[in-house]
Amino acid sequence: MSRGSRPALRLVAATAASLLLATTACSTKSTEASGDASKPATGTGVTDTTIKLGVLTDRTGAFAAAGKGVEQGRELFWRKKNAAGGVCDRKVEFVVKDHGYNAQHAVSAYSQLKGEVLALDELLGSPMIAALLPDLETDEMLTLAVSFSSSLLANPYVVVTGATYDIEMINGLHWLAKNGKVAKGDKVGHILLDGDYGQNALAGSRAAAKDLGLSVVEHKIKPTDADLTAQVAALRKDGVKVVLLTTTPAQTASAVAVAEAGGYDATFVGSNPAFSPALLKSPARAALEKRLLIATSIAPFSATGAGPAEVRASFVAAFPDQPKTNWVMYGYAQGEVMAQILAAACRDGALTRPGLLKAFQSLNNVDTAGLLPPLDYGKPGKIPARQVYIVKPDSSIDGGQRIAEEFFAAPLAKQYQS
Amino acid sequence: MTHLLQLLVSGVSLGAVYALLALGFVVVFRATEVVNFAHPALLMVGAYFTARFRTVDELPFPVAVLLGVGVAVLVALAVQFFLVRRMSGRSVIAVSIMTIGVDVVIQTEITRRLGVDILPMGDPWQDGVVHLDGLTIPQTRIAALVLSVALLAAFFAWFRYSDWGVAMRASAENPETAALMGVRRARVAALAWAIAGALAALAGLSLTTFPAPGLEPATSAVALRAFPAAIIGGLDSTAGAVVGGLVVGVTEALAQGYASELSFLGLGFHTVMPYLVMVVVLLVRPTGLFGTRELHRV
Amino acid sequence: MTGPLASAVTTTPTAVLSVDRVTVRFAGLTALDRVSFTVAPRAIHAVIGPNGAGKSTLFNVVSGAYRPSSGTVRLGTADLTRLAPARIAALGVARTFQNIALLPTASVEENCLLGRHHLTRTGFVSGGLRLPPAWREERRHRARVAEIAAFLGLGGRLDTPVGQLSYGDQKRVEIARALCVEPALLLLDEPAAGMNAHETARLAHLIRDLRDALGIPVLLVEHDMGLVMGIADRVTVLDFGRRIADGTPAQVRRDPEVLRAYLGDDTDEHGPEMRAADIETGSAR
Amino acid sequence: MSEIATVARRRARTVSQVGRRARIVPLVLAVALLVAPFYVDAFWLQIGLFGLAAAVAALGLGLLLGQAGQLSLGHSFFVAVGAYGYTVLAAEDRTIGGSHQFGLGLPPLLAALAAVLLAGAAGLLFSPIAARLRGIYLGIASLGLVFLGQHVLFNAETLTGGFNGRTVPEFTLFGFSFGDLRGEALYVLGVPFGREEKLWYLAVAVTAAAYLFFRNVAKSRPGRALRAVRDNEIAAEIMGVGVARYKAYAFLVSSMYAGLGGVLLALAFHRIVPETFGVALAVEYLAMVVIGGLGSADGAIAGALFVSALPTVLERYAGVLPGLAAGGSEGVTPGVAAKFAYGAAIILILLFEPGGAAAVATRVRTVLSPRTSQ
Repeated sequence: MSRGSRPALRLVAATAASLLLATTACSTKSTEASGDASKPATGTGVTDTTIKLGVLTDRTGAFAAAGKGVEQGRELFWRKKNAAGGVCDRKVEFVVKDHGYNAQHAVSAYSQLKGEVLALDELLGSPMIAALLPDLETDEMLTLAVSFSSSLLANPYVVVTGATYDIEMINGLHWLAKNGKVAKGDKVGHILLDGDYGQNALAGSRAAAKDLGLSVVEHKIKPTDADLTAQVAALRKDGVKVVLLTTTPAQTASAVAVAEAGGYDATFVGSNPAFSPALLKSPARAALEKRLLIATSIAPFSATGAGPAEVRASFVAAFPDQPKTNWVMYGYAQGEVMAQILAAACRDGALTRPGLLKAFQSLNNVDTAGLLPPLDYGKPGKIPARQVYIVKPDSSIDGGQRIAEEFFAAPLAKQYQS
Repeated sequence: MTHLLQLLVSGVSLGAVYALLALGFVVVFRATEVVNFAHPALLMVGAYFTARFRTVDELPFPVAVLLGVGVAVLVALAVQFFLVRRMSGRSVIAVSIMTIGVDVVIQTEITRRLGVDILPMGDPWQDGVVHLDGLTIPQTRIAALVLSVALLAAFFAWFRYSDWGVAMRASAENPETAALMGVRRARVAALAWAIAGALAALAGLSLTTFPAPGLEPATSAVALRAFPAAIIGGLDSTAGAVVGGLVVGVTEALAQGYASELSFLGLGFHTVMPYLVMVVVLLVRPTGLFGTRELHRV
Repeated sequence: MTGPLASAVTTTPTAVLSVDRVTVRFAGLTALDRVSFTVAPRAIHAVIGPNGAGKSTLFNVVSGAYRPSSGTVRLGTADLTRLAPARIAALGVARTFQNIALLPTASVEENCLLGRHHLTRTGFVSGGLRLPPAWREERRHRARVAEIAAFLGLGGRLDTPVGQLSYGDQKRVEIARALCVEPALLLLDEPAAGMNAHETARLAHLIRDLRDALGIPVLLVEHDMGLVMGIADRVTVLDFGRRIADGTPAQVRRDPEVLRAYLGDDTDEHGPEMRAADIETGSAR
Repeated sequence: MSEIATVARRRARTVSQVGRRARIVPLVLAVALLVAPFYVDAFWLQIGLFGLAAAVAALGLGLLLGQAGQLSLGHSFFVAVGAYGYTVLAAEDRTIGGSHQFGLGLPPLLAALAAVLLAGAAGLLFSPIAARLRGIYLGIASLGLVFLGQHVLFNAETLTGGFNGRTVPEFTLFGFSFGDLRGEALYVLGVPFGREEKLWYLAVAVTAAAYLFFRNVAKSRPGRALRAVRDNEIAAEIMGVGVARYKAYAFLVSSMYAGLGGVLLALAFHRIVPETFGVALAVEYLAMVVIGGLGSADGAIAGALFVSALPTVLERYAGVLPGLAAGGSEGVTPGVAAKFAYGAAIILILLFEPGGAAAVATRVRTVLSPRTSQ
């Protein structure tokens, strides 16, 4: 047996080598590489008539709800924009991939996208974003991340559209202080999910607590924790009056409802992903309406103002039966941001990846007509928006969120990490 | 002190639900020697159909529950009849791995049907609570506890005294003799799966009512805790399942409630606690607290 | 000593098995009660007794599967009592199993090579990398396996999966595997079970040939009285875990206690000799 | 006499036919694997990298479950030890944005080897527990490892980077980098060689070595001992196999395979996050070896490629495949279809072909060449 295998090996090696030489002469991949240096100022995914953008979203996994709203918002924006002639005389098209909230699938899909698209119009899911961070930088791939973590800002190619989680918490706590819900010396609770989402919000609550003379009691939980009775009981024991929630919507409902049921008179402030209008159909509705506030830079579905009103009208016309969430507003706003970046790059005459980055960093006041606060991308690595809404759950209106306070930024929020 | 009591109450009521789940595992294991990894799927099926019948078809709650349990039982029976039964004589591990496939398929379908929403259960208790000596206990938890205790009592009474129960015990203890005595193993196995389906559905109901907002895909992750519960008690001990469930429920609640005191172990340690307890128990008793030790013959 | 297997016999001194007051208890039940006997060099030594007499327990004690509550088992001068079964095998105690314990999907050759585990050294690294010592060792031992298999008439079946063999052939593979251990003592656990008269007769020859070729003692548990009385040099009789007789077949055959154990207490018109005939034909089974 | 000779001759002929086929198949395969980077784009290479990384780890589980019969639901834990081990050992010690990330800065080759040993040590540490438990109890105890492991990965931020994970240092071999260097491009025969192309060859080489090692072990003394332990522990012990020791060996070697797979996985990812190494991954490895066929090396690799690549491939061809709904709608999306296929494959294989894909392949081969059948 061993005698037979050696000539075989030699045969394999010889044939392989000769085939290698013979076949690579006509390799399908080699042709592209030749004229790389003298390419005109259009990059991957750009032709004379179209610009291709990539979307890496979650349609089947844990964040499918958010993913769907964002997709609908994007579709509304680009349908209109493309009908009006597109950007830079080109129509914008999308290559959409579903990673199902699995980092491996995201990396695989990305390796396809990177050869086909100019930039990523959407990348959803913290673990997937984290997994792709180094590749985005190597590939110079400008990416609109559906995440509000300020840690992402370290990567120049990641575009955060809105106020970050830490800013949300800073503004939230300051708003409570202004309205007499907390005072110097108080303890505030913070129930947070593991990871970027929770950590970034915690950085904000810690900074605000320091500023306001408060102390923070932390409870870290996992996405699979369904019942927060024990955490709420522990916070109550500690005499906490205000609880910050950087959680999933179901966990928010659990925490608030448990407190209400136990007669625990606390106020809850949620990060923006901590709430979903679907909660208002659950038994927790009354408790949420009574005790929860959300600090968010995304306009609620029913926000007044020109931008939201227009999106609302076109959404109801296009998707009459679909859930009305502020993710639609967000998706639409992302479209606006991407359109402005592309337009700026077009003006500079460089529809390439480096051109896009340069254009992006030149935008210091992106206005989305009230969908998001004004965005300043002129200072790389810095937080782009510092204003938030304070909204209250309200089952009587579309989208389930009523504005309690229009865009504002607390003094600390304005100078935090600036 | 109130804090501790509150945690214990919360832990026991959660533990009772785990006990229902663990009992389902154990019953199936005793009857068919299969570790049913599709148990979380049965839970999802039961809870999903209960919620659907209640909130979409607007049936009265008890009817919706009965129908939901019925669907879970049917699914369990289908798994036993079309899949597990056909694999009789194969290694326990092979059949158990097969149920992983069943779990994947069923859960994918339920998650797909659930879509993006949280499906409320529409139960009559809603967010009602009972105040008791400084403790606050949600009505749903009391209902879950009463339901669990009633089901467990009924099960054990039936298991001990009814002909079927005797048949099941005989079949588990000595299959050959039981067969000679005329116990039809296939029927006993079917019965065990039906019981497991019903228990899982009712546990699912308990896990999705207040303070949980309703059924969501993540609900099934809770069912995984029944694994350590069943193992701690011993996979072939029905009483062990109850003890294991309570141990896991109370451990988890305590680890959560005293999270700040346990922070040196890393935040979120409560999710690891049940498994840690399980490994310790297994090191002392390799077949769980009440499990029978295997005898080896050459 | 001139048989086909003679080349295998190394110069080790012939071992003698001595079982000394061995007691085994399971949860209150005494399976063996102070059982003693010795196996002489080159002896074919049978252990007989009714069902539940403790024969299999005795085998399990000797091969190390059970640890006795008290008493000792010695192979030559080595104390086997506290040794792990694998160590006992390494000392040259090989056995067959009553319910065939072969790897059904593996070939005859593979099954036999398992018997040579303690005689070979190849580990994960040298085996995984096919280092020269590994394949040299493999080749050498495969050759020896082929010899042993040929001796047992399995020469043409080396590559056949054991599961496809007839019951009788599987029994012979069991013996071949035990021989591959190069045993100093061979234990056969009911080798004739399930065989017809013709096969049993062939087996009797085989066992005698083995003893002659290898020069080792054979300890066998057997129900088939014909076989036992025909080939055994010495017989130990167990009943309810106690040794009730020990001696040559002729002595045992006439032992009143043995007769009582096999036929019950009632005396009838048959004389002792008649009962012995019953024993001989195996009707006591 | 002449009859025996005829039989012998016929036997010789069939052996040589089998031998020829056995030579042609790997030859074609080897050529295909070697020229792939010249034809196939980065997407397929990336899928291939994940598939090969999974294959190496699956070989380890195949050894543990298929050869030694020990059930493990904790394989992803050992994969994580390899992946994070390599990352920590090869990365430079540094502080990013206020958080300290520990690193030893070892040469990547050394770090990879050390990571494999580390995973092996983890397996050895677990083996005393494994020795006490059997069957399903062992499986669920090992499931505990996954939860414990993820807890550590999330919390030991200096080592693991916590939730956000760590960037994996590029592999280098004698000064040759397997990573992408910005601004510099390597051209081989006119084809640009980036990260995926270079890593592809590394992964193919490692997988081939892991595969051959597995087959050799299975064919030699330790393999026989493991199978003896699997089929009948007591009989194995009585035939001279130290059962406890071989179980420990099985865990050692299997977790080293997992560690090696983990190193490849880390390189394929470029950045690793704890989320990846959960129960779902452990179950995927189990599915790989079951679908491929327990104990078969070819099967483990085939199963790994199937399970690992299926979702992404279905997603890619969602537009062309009939019956799949577009994403975002309520129908069966590619992601859902992939999960159905994955679950159904486990059920069907176990129900109808316990030998897995390997057994199916054997049967096909037998049908195609009736003369080699008996």
